Amino acid sequence: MKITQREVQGTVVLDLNGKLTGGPDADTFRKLFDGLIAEGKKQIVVNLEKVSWINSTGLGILIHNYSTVRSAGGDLVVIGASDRIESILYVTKLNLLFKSFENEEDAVRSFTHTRQ
Amino acid sequence: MKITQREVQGTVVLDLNGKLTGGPDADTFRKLFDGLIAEGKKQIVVNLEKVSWINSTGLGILIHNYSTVRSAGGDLVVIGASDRIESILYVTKLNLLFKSFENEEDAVRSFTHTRQ
Amino acid sequence: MVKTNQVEQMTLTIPSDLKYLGAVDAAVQDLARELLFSQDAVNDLGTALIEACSNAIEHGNKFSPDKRVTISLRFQDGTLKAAVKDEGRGFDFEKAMNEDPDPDPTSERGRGILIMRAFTDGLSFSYDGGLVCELTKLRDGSPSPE
Amino acid sequence: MVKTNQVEQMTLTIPSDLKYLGAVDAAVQDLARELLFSQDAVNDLGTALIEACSNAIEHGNKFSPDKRVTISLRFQDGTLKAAVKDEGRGFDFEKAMNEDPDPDPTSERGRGILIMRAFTDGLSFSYDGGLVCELTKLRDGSPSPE
Ligand SMILES: Nc1ncnc2c1ncn2[C@@H]1O[C@H](COP(=O)(O)OP(=O)(O)O)[C@@H](O)[C@H]1O
Ligand SMILES: Nc1ncnc2c1ncn2[C@@H]1O[C@H](COP(=O)(O)OP(=O)(O)O)[C@@H](O)[C@H]1O
Repeated sequence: MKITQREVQGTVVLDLNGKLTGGPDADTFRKLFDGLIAEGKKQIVVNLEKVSWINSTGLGILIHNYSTVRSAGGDLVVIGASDRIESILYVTKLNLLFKSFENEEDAVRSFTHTRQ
Repeated sequence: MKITQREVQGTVVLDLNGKLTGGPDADTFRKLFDGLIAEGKKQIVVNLEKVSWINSTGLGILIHNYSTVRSAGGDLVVIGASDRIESILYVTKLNLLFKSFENEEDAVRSFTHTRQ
Repeated sequence: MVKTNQVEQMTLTIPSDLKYLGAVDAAVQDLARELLFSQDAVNDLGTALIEACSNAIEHGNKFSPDKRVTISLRFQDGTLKAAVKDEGRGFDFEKAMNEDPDPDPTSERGRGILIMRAFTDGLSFSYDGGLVCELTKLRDGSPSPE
Repeated sequence: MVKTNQVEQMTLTIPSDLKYLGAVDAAVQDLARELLFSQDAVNDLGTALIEACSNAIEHGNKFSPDKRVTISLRFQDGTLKAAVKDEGRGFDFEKAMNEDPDPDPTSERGRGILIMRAFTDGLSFSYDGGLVCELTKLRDGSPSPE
């Protein structure tokens, strides 16, 4: 899995590309989050548009990072989830945990609103 | 493979959907062509946009139908070939046999020009 | 055309490496589409199968490079059965099947069986020199979740 | 990351039915992408492999429902080797490999070997209880045709 980091109006957007499973990728992803928190960046959008699929270990990684961000007083939201991924989030009730937005603007705006 | 037949300015456009291999599909495809020729329809555009791949037996079917149409004084051209299919046509030199157009307009126009 | 009563079987064998899961997913998806399953059913089957293979690689074979996972796909009478077999010691699947999933929404594990169940029409385990996880998907089965 | 000298092998077994070719193509494409082959190389490999499997089903097994085709994919040192084995009687492949392709552009057959050669870095045949057609594709090989 490849991860690209961008910043949009003070919000960090992580573009994921590939498949979200356990293994070595998981560690990279975790360390990236720890780094962001250390820098005080805790409004995070995870872009799943180019993630073809995810397994339950991959969900675990997302949840781990979600918990890290929340403990630091921030939030993690997802965008670009395919129908396939949406239905996994629904079945596991993770749609109740992290918000899923259709597009980047809405996701970034959700943080701006929180700040006001 | 699914085949849908349309008519655009006196030219028959066949939209293929699926994989072009031998087997039962080949017969359907052949009979369709025989029917078209019998009706005097011999300007034919084969749309490969939704054909994910083709094997050499599939090429054989295209060539067979090409020959049928040519013997009847008509022509067969292809549109929408993916990079993958284009390179097969190139390697087998079939790009010298049937013309390949980028879009439907150009393909249909090629027939209109011939008529003038 | 699919003839009734004809058994169609395809088998895949992969190393205990998550990198092969995409190939398994791609193969089962193409096959199920070819067998005229709906796109939703195709996605569901891929999701459940990836889960079963992940468990086989992780819990069954413990990522051992010497152990392999075998996936058999059988289609008959409108039903696709996918059996995933590993070379591990198995587990108390009777117990696991009857347990409620962990109610803690931030728990990082324990959603595999839930997912396999939700996205198929049948899930069963057995042991035969390795754990066998069998998933059943009906072509004209219940609509997929959501 | 792919370690040098590590052999990675995936095996697929399919019935003598063209409907399974899409699954084989999808699987090898996903695997080759995972092994960091370029998209062009991935397409080329799929094209050549479909050709080898078509011949195995058609000429080797003659579409017999009792016979199967086995595809082994092995990756080592930047090279992917795909071996396609059928249960047929084989053919005079020495002769076929040395023959020029039919120069008649409207001939409806005889382009399989040409295609397999053009889209791989190596093609060889052998006989071992069935015909084995082996295709070699280098990750950093020659650019694909066109
Ligand atoms: N193939 C297997 N071999 C051995 N144990 C398994 C296997 N599949 C599942 N298990 C056991 O069942 C438990 C629950 O599995 P699951 O619901 O998929 O959650 P998770 O994989 O996240 O732990 C696993 O933690 C493991 O102990
Ligand atoms: N697996 C095989 N078993 C037996 N004969 C084969 C096999 N593959 C190829 N052949 C023989 O080689 C010939 C040339 O093959 P090919 O170039 O693929 O063209 P085509 O399949 O269109 O005839 C075939 O006609 C067949 O006689």
